[in-house]
Amino acid sequence: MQIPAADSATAAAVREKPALQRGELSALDDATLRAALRRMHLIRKFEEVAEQSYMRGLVHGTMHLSIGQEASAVGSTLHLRPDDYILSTHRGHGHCIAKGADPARMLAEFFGKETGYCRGRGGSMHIADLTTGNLGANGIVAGGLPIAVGVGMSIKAQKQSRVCMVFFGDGAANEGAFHESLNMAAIWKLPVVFLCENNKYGMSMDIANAMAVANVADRASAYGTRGITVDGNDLPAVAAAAKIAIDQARQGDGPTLLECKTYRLRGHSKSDRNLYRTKDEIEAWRQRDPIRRLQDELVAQQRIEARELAAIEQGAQHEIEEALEFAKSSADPDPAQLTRDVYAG
Amino acid sequence: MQIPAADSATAAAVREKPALQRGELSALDDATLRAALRRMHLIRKFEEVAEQSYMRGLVHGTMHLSIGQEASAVGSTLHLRPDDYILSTHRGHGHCIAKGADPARMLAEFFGKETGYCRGRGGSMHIADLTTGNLGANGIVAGGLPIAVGVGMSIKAQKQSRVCMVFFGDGAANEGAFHESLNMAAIWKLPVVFLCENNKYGMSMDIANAMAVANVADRASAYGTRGITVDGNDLPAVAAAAKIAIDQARQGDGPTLLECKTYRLRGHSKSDRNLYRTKDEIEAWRQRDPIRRLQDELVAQQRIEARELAAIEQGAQHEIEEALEFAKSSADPDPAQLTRDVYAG
Amino acid sequence: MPAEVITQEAGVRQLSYAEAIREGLGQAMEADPRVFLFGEDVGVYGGAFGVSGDLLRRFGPERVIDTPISELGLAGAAVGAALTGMRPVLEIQFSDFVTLAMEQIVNQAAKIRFMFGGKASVPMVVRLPGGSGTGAAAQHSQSLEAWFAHVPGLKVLQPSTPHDAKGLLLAAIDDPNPVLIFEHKLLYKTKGPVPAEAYREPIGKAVVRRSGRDITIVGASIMTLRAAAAAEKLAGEGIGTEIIDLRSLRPIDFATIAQSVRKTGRLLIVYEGVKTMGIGAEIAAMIAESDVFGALVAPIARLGGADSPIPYNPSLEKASVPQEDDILAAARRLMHKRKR
Amino acid sequence: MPAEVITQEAGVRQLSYAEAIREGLGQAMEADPRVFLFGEDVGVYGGAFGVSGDLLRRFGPERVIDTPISELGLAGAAVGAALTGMRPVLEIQFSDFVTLAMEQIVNQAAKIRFMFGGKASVPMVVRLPGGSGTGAAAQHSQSLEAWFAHVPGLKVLQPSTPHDAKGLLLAAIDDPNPVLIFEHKLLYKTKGPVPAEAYREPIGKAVVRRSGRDITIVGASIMTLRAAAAAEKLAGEGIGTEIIDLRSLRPIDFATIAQSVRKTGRLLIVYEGVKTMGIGAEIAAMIAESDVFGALVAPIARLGGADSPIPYNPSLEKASVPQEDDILAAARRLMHKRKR
Ligand SMILES: Cc1ncc(C[n+]2csc(CCOP(=O)(O)OP(=O)(O)O)c2C)c(N)n1
Ligand SMILES: Cc1ncc(C[n+]2csc(CCOP(=O)(O)OP(=O)(O)O)c2C)c(N)n1
Ligand SMILES: [Mg+2]
Ligand SMILES: [Mg+2]
Repeated sequence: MQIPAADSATAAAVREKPALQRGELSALDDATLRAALRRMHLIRKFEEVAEQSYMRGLVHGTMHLSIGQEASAVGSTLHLRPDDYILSTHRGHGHCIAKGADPARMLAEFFGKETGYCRGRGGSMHIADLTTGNLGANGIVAGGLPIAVGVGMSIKAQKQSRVCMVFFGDGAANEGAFHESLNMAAIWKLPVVFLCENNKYGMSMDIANAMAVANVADRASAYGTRGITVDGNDLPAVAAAAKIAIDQARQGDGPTLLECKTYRLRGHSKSDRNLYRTKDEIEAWRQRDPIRRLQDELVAQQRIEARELAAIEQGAQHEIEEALEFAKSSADPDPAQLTRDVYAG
Repeated sequence: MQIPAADSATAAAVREKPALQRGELSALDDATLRAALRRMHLIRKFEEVAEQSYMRGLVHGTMHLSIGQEASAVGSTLHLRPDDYILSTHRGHGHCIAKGADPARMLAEFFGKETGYCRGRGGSMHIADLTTGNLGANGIVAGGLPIAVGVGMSIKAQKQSRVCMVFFGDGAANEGAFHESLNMAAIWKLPVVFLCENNKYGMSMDIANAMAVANVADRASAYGTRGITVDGNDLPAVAAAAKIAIDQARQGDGPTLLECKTYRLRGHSKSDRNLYRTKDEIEAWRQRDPIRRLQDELVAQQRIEARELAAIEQGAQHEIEEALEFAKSSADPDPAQLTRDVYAG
Repeated sequence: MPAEVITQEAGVRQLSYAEAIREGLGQAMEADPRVFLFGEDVGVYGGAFGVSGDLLRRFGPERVIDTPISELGLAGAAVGAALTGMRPVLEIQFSDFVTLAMEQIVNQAAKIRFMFGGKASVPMVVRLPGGSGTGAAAQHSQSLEAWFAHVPGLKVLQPSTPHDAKGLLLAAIDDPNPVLIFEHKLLYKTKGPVPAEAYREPIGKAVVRRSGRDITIVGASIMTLRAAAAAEKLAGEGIGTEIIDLRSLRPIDFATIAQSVRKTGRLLIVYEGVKTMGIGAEIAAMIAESDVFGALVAPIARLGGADSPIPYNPSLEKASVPQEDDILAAARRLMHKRKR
Repeated sequence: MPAEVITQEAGVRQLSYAEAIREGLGQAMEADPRVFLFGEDVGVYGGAFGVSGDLLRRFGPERVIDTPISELGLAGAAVGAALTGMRPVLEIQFSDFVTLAMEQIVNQAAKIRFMFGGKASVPMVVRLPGGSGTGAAAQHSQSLEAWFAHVPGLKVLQPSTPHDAKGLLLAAIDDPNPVLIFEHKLLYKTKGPVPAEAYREPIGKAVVRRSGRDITIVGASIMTLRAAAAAEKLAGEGIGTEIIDLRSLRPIDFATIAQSVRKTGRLLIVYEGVKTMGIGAEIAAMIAESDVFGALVAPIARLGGADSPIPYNPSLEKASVPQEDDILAAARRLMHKRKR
């Protein structure tokens, strides 16, 4: 993934269609956009397969799908470098794939297999892929935020030029952990991006009832740091906002609270009966599906041809099908090794 | 304690010296001012006696003195009603006396006696006096804030017209409990006044290093509620600001984050060597001693005569001396009753 | 209580564990305006495990209160409400999240009465769905009840049947002290007879679920069900098992345990929490330091959770906490042991 | 290390417990740039109990970091730093405040390695001043170490001497796992011989502080000092006391305890935490379920904290945790007991 400013293809694109294209889109070159689109499809298809597997009783436990939130996961991480860190949430498949994890090993984890990222110990809510800088999903709402502070301290102490992006939801913004973490990151100017995916609900509580401010990012002022709110279903917009936050973090300008307003099209988890929202609301957001939106814009702006779109989607479909085969055919862990990895050393 | 607006004596005072007196002062009638001054003296002398007793080895443990912060304790509670609640802190002697507790029973508690407010079980950090609505000091920084939320819910559920004022320090404003409590009080419009005594330091950390905003009250905006910062060493100003907050809480307009900027003239506790601040700074704040300031203003404004001041101070002195006798001469608790009050019922 | 959830079996009204709790909550709220339920998603969602169900509809949003995700704040809110005349019932969505609320529960709720010299009380109830077996992995499957049994000022309950789930809840709401109720997620759908009226089960009293001469198995919550299944098989082998359902971990009913062990001479303690420092440690220690010590004909046996977090994979997960077969095997082993 | 704090006694260098910890911290920071100390008031104030002292001056504000009052955040920060190559040492000002940090310690630090399938480690150290005896009352005097002994993934230490305070700290900093060290506030000023070099004491190994034939007393931290004083008096009565200093509560060195009890046949466990569910419960249970059971000539005895919060009044406070006289009395009682 390249940083567009330093990229001549982007410059060319900007030259070609200056009148039509908004800056957020023209800032991204074709290769980057194709890769982003592919990742959004990968996430969507990964979760659809996960959902089906769950429905068919092939996996147990629970899962939290981010279908409808793909632009926020992919857009926010688009300008991260491979060695930058992320910390993710219970709704973390998207972040994980966006940061470069292999969907096959993720699905294997979902199936509880020894080939999974956590050797079947963690499951959907705890996937981590240290090789791509993914320090793990988290089952505890706001659990990743204090950890991000430590990662930021670590980056600073080691004089690295890395950045840590920590994801969390609107509901998480009412946890004490949010407050303590934002404050420490701000006073120490840590290289952390606090990425709030505001999908309007906690599990069932409307953010309008859970906090008395309109935007989560409004809270940045309480820490003397930057807050940005962006349309989280608009990939180029998310990428542009994230780029600012990432660059500032990397330059030593401290944290940003970046809020992506988005929506989860599925229920909170398997047990959700959607009692807290209307069908109309869900439908309205379905119309703003981030994948379709990006595709439509790319075609309208002649950045990509319609038949290429199909190829990208099929490529993703194929990868996920293979991933499913891998997951299914992998071996279960050995119960005799239950306590093997409790302690290191 | 009367609410000045409804008081004709005040109105008379306002008429008499309109050009000289600022509104915050003229809003307080003479009786109220005398009572407030007496309480400030009581607090000061209580703590001086506590300190001496400690130095002489008459009491063990630790203590946190609020010498220099008396205006904030007395001013903020001046317009509370007897049945309003307060929740206090480790530095809570002032709040306790201001809300009407008997210094003799407080000192007895400090001496660990059976006649103390907590029968010697709690000590300086846990004095509570339920008869005056004092729900207790707290040894945990920010420990009272979540409790205040529940008190607010309780007042609302019981359709009472009470208010709960919860005290905390600048350091406490970085605890997660602060965030969760402010948020809940705001969304539910609870009758709570969050009274921050910003004395510039936690135990040793300068607020300038501990948070990146200039005022604790700046954080109110993160909860969509009111924030007020006031000179905490100026009793009439504190009382006026608190009156607004109390009235709004009582009227169902929800919480206010009211910050009193003040200073503790003593160290954090007995072990403090004042390494984190300068003698000059302490001296500069000594010049702003809230008791002397109020006295000077009252004399200058001819609201009180100088010799009356001496009488008020002597009265307080006398009361504390008697309190000390009471505390010293009271009996110790019986160790055989150690576990008696662990459970109710 | 919607009609469809009430089924009839052998003439006794059967309710699920979740329904029994809901019925108890409803009756408490009907009888006492001071009682209210609050917590994350207890309202419109009906609770993460469906326990509160239709209570919001019945009692309205002032008594069934959806809250932000703020566990520490919520626990503190319960303390404040309890201190000033209310009877709050707080649901912590998964017991694992109580790790965020320890300060208010342990430093405030448990200690306030004592610290204030007996002049206040904190009558609050915290409901905590706990336990493993749902594939929810390490941060959503813990059994942390033993921690609270270490804290003077608290009471700690672990009901195993719908009957006790309701009766202990109502007793907890009446109790003037902070009471924590650890409910087991796998039990929510189990059914059993539940009287329709509002009844109380005594806090601090164990019950003998099955009588037997040869071996005493002490457990609580779901472990008593697994022990009962194992006991059936042991009976087929001619072994008489006495099963004691603790119900309360603090206070603990030592007399009932002692009486049984005096009779059988053999004690197996089964619990889902991590074996080390789990509740079985305390029970074993109480026996080992008492007169009953001399009545033992074999060493005490404990069967507890593995020394690991709860894993996600289903077979690993099963292997990490005592199952019926493990209890059976442990009981058999114990029958073959003698004091040396 | 400033010269004035080093005193010479009988030719051996004596340091206080606090000085020994400070020396260990300094040596670890000198040897390894990954090590840093952080916490509330550890910098310019020198630590609430003076443990960090001059470390800020020596290592600067990037390695001795004063923090806001945010215990949960701090524990999480330790996790994040440890996960990404650092070796954080966090001071929780009073161990009581760990109640605010349980989530990060228990759900994150302890479980991350396991949840990630063994692919990460969290080498962090948390120092927690604990215990009663300073008149600081119920929220500043607790002994909560037993909770953490219940948590797989953690290690839990309780040094009793300056020597061990330093040696165990250095071992903890080397250890690739999260290690909690409960330091006792009353011990900070106690002195003892401490080698000048950077040495390690093994984690998980108890030591026999005194040999004796008649009775085994197991303790940790300050209780081993009180037990030692009691043992002197018992010796005068012709009773030979063997004192085992646990040093580590997780893992626990059962072999050393077992060996001693096999010899003496009598076991008294002394600990400051609340008796119920305190560490003595686990030790008693381990013995009661092992072969050693048969070697006991009397019931096991536990002497732990009272079933109450720690009170403020000095005589109540003393009465609430085991003192030398209580140990003496318990040992004498045990010597007169026989298995029935
Ligand atoms: C500390 C904690 N409290 C509660 C939960 C249960 N829970 C899981 S997800 C969730 C809602 C989270 O809302 P939000 O942060 O907005 O994330 P979203 O699910 O919308 O992505 C809740 C209450 C939890 N996992 N951790
Ligand atoms: C949760 C918690 N953390 C730390 C402490 C130790 N401590 C007691 S007072 C104090 C400073 C508090 O600062 P502030 O809130 O500003 O109150 P002040 O002492 O200045 O009145 C600290 C760190 C505590 N008692 N509780
Ligand atoms: Mg959300
Ligand atoms: Mg302060």
